[in-house]
Amino acid sequence: MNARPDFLLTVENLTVSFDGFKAVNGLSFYVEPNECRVIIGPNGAGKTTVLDLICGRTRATDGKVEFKGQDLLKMREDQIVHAGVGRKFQTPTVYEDLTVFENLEISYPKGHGVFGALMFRRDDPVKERIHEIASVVFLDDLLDMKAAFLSHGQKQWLEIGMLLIQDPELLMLDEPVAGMSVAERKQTAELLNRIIQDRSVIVIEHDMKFVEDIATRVTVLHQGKVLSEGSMAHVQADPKVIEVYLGH
Amino acid sequence: MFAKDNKLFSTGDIVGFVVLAVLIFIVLPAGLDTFRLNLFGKYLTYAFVAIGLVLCWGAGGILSLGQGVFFGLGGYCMAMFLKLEASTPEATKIQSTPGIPDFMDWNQITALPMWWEPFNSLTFSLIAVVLVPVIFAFIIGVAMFRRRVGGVYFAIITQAIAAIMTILIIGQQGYTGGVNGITDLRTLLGWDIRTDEAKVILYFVNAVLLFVCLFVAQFIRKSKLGRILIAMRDQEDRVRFSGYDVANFKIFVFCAGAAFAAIGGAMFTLQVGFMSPSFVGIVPSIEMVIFCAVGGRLSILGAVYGALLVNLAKTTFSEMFPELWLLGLGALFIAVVLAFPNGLAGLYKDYVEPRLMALFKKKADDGGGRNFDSIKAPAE
Amino acid sequence: MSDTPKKPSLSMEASRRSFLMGGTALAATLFAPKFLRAADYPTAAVNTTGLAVTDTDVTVGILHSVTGTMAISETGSVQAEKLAIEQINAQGGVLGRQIKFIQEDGASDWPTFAEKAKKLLVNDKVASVMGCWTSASRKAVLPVFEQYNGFLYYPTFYEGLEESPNVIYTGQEATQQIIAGIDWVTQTKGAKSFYLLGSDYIWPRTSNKIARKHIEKLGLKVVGEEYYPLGHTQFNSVINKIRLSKPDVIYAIVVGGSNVAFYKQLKAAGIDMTKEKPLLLTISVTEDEIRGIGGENIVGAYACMKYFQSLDNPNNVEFVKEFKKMWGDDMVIGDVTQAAYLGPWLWKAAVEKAGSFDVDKVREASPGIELTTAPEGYVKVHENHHLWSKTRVGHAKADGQYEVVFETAELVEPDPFPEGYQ
Amino acid sequence: MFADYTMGELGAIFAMQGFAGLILFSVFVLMALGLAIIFGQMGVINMAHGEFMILGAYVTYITSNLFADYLPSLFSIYFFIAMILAFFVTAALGMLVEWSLIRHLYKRPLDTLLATWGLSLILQQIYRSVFGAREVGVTIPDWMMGSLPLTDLIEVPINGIFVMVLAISISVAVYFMMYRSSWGKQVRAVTQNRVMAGAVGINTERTDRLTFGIGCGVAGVAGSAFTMIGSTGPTAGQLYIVDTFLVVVFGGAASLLGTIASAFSISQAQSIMEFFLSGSMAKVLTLLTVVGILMLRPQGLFALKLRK
Repeated sequence: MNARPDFLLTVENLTVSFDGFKAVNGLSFYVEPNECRVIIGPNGAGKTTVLDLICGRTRATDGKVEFKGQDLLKMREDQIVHAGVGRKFQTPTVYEDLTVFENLEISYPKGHGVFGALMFRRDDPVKERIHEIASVVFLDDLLDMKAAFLSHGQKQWLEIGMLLIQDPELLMLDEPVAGMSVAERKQTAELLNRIIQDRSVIVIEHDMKFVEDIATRVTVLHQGKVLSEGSMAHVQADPKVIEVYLGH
Repeated sequence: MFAKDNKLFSTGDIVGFVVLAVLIFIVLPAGLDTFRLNLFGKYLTYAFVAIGLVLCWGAGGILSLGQGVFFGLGGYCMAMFLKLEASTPEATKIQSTPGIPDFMDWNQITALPMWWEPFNSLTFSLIAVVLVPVIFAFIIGVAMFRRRVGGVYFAIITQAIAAIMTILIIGQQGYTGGVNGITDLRTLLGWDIRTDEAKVILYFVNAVLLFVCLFVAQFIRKSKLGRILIAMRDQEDRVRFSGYDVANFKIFVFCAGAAFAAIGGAMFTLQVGFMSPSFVGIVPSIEMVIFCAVGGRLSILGAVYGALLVNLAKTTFSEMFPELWLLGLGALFIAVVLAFPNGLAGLYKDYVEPRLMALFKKKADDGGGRNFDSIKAPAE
Repeated sequence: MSDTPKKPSLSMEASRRSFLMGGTALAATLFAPKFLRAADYPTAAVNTTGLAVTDTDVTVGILHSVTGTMAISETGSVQAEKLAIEQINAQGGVLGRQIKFIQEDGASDWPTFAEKAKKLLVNDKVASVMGCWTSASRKAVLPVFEQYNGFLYYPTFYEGLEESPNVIYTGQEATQQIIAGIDWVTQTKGAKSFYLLGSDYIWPRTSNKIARKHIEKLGLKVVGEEYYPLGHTQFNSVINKIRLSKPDVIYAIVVGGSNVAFYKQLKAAGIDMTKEKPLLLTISVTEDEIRGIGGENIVGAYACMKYFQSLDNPNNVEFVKEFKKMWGDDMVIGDVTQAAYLGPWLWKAAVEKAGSFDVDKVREASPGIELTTAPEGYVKVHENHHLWSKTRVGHAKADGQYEVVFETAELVEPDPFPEGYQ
Repeated sequence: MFADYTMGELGAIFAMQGFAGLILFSVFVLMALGLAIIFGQMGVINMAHGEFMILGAYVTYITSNLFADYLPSLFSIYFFIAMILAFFVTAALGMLVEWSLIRHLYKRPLDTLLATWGLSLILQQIYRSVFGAREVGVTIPDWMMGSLPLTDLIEVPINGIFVMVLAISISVAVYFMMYRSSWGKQVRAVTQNRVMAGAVGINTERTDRLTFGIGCGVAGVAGSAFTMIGSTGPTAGQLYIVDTFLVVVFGGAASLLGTIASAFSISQAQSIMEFFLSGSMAKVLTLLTVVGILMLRPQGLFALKLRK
């Protein structure tokens, strides 16, 4: 298979081994523009590792990851971010010592060099943009609060906001609704539905209801390999999937 | 309220800077004789290092146990210039090769080494004071931070570098003065730096430079870069995935710390009159970390007080109770780490400032509504 | 303290020989102590520069490391200086004034030495200072002494290359300690090849340089020269190199903790120094150091010093007795300790010769000052502020003492800037 | 350099030099084992490691004096008793330190560095007050200070053999404790996940205290052994600290095998360079090489690649 130029993201034959253990083994999949891809799979299937490999957090042993024609495997994390890939971690990862405003400000896509950061001015466009994003992620009233004092769900939102402010073309979300209350979950689903417009998204999620709501296509991973791929209905009907995953 | 501009100085900062300025520029010079003032001048040179450590360690989470190397490099660059000036052919006519520093002559070196030549120029030397340590820090920083060496490993490697540096300086005594260091420095462009008058002037030069460094440090801390440092310390990965090249920021702040330390070293040489490898090694480097820890690793003003207080205590108590002094110093380390991780600045913030604020607030309310920044909770 | 107080004489050129030869009579009994009365020397006259001198007493400084790594070495010097001061006071003091001392701790830190030196001179106005041990500390205080015109008595044998008007060097400069020793080992032991070894800093390097020049002048061979960082504790490699180059003499100037490691490993490697193949000659191990090394580990080595505790003369017998009485029976006295003991006595002699505490006058009076009561025997201050002393070779015994096997017939002239050795 | 020697002599010298390298290796292993447990397993940066070693040396000194005074007939074997005492005394102090100091700092590894540095100053001053500022001479039984002539030319120092045997036996003991005993499993469980280990019923406090104590105890035995080859003074411990940390870090902090491999490579490098270069330069080059390699391979020689 060759990379077709109209794919946003091409992953081919991706492999990583940790001291001989192949967490991801010869994995290939393709993401189209404006697609919402959901990755599911049992624990230890290598879901998070795949995201780590794409965003450069883990170095691949072998294979190819191309984003808009750029070879992501040769790029540093920050270069990958600048290329347009955003990543949210499984546990909410925000700067607890800083305020919500400052958290968003750090993610604002300007002044990312050392001297740029030194000379960065908090001018009106910056403030406006931060307000805008803050209201999208329901934190408009909490801008001056230290992130440490936010609830778990609010931290998740803040992290999503930090990604949105960068306006990435590909957004990768690792279990965005995990650990949320029912009300928060509902709000988050709305939020996600809104933000997955106009961009490609890769989501790792366990909540099947949620998956059904948002997925364009679903990829099922098992032991570091693609077990099945297609629409939700397709994978749900796949006997292999039923055996290893849904059947449990 | 959230739209407030990120001011360089909050009200509390202004109060702190003014109090320190009054102390350093007015109270100390007025209250001390030249001898004691010179001592305080020496203590303040350590404050430069401590300020750098606040940026590197307190804000950036990079603990360097090799700041003595930069302090020393800065000091040696200054000392080399002064030594060349002191080694005129007339002053050194009893040597087999007049006109070169005495320690070279003792080591059968018959001509000034090439790399000493540029230190005949004050301009070059002053640039070298800052640039040599910064380049050295840059090389270490690139090598380490690009490879993502951090935390404990960085601390131990910098410590090894301090050890290597000391052995090298001591071993290459023909070029460095060896274990004695570069001594007997007399004049700066013909101006005798040993007189009382010179000591007072140097004290003020030192104080001004200290405030310049404090302002630069404050600017860095209050810039977005300062917040990125804190973000990096707590969630390095997140910063990376916000699109920052973390290594560059670490290299920058490490170089800045090195530059501060180097300026301190140069001022040390000028005020004390010599430079020796005993300020480069492991022990002084760790002591410098202690100044910073006692003052409060998050506060640049605290760092200055920390350097002053620990050194003052060292001089006073080691005079009175030489036996107890080390016990006291050891206990101080432990107490600071266990009980007051934010040092003096933390104590101030937790106990003194709230009371002051309450006092001010009362007055302000009476006078009609001036507002102060809310008090920040301690970091740990 | 001492009921038979010793006293330096101002002119005893003639009696010196008989005294040294005679040997049996106690020095102090030869000369009745001459008490000077303060009233004869009005304070205003003897102190024109505002030093800490009153009608009844005079203040001096003691400046050594009591804490830090150098405390090990400097303790003996402090003890000797205090003993000397107490003895001088017991026999009437200096110009009828009791000596008080202010002790400061250099804390093994050179700027602290400079700082404390300045405090002693500027704040305390001491009339003189006994102090420093390492060259680095002396280099650090030197500008202070020159700037404020203080007067320092420096006790350690050292590399030379210095001659300050504000310092009296009571230890040997390098040539005094080295040349006679090498001559002795070549003449009496027939040594032809030398292996030079030292800790890596200025004194061993300079000393070995002088040793090498002298060895080469004698037409003999240096087969190796090697330096290890201060504090180094692994010497097996150099011991193998020594075996490989088979020198007649290992010339060792190792100091501090390294010393202990070196001799223990040398012994363990089967190099038995009592067989003198190779012979070991050192200038850095005094009786003080042997306590850490252990006498059994260094037995058979030779040391070249100007003083050994075992020196058999009445002055020394008395000195050792008094020292132990004051500081304890388990004390040992090394070369530097004795040199430190000379400091207060030399100063007293110079002050009384000058009839004044003024530093300029004391300096002027100092050259030519003689001390017949020195434990090492007779010494005399040279124009260059160093001492004329004899050089002696000691043979280490298992009990940690040296047996003196050689001493130069004449006093050796100090030569801090030796022509032809630089 | 070698022109004037017969092959036999050269062979002998190289054999002895190889042996010198092995002794240095053993010294490094002894220095580093205790720290490998404390730093490698527990993550505590114990800057007072050298002072614990010196405590072992002082215990040996006291024991030797006691035997000389009260049991002169058994003097020739006092050393073994001294080493056992050294282990228990330093382990006891270690446990006391863990209880009073270290256990509050497990979440702040860099702060353990400062606190233990303070501890090292306190210990130094206590040694100075109790034993005096001077070095003390520890009398070693005669049979341990000689050398063993293997051939006419090759002589092997007995204390060197002793140190080697000790290094091997302690390594083996530590290996069995850490990797073959249930206690070792507990230690590793605690270091990997403190909360979880506590949850499955491991007494984490006791495990921590014991681990720290044993690490210190091993340091004490090392210090006791080093009285044969080095000096015993209040500040002698500081001489060891840089080397020790480099050995542990270079090996890959969490790996015992790594510590031994790194002790081996550093000691061989240093011993070979010392033979061909001057001592100071050999030291500088060795340190530089180690630092250089650590920059290229920060995780050390033997480190597991982990899935984050």
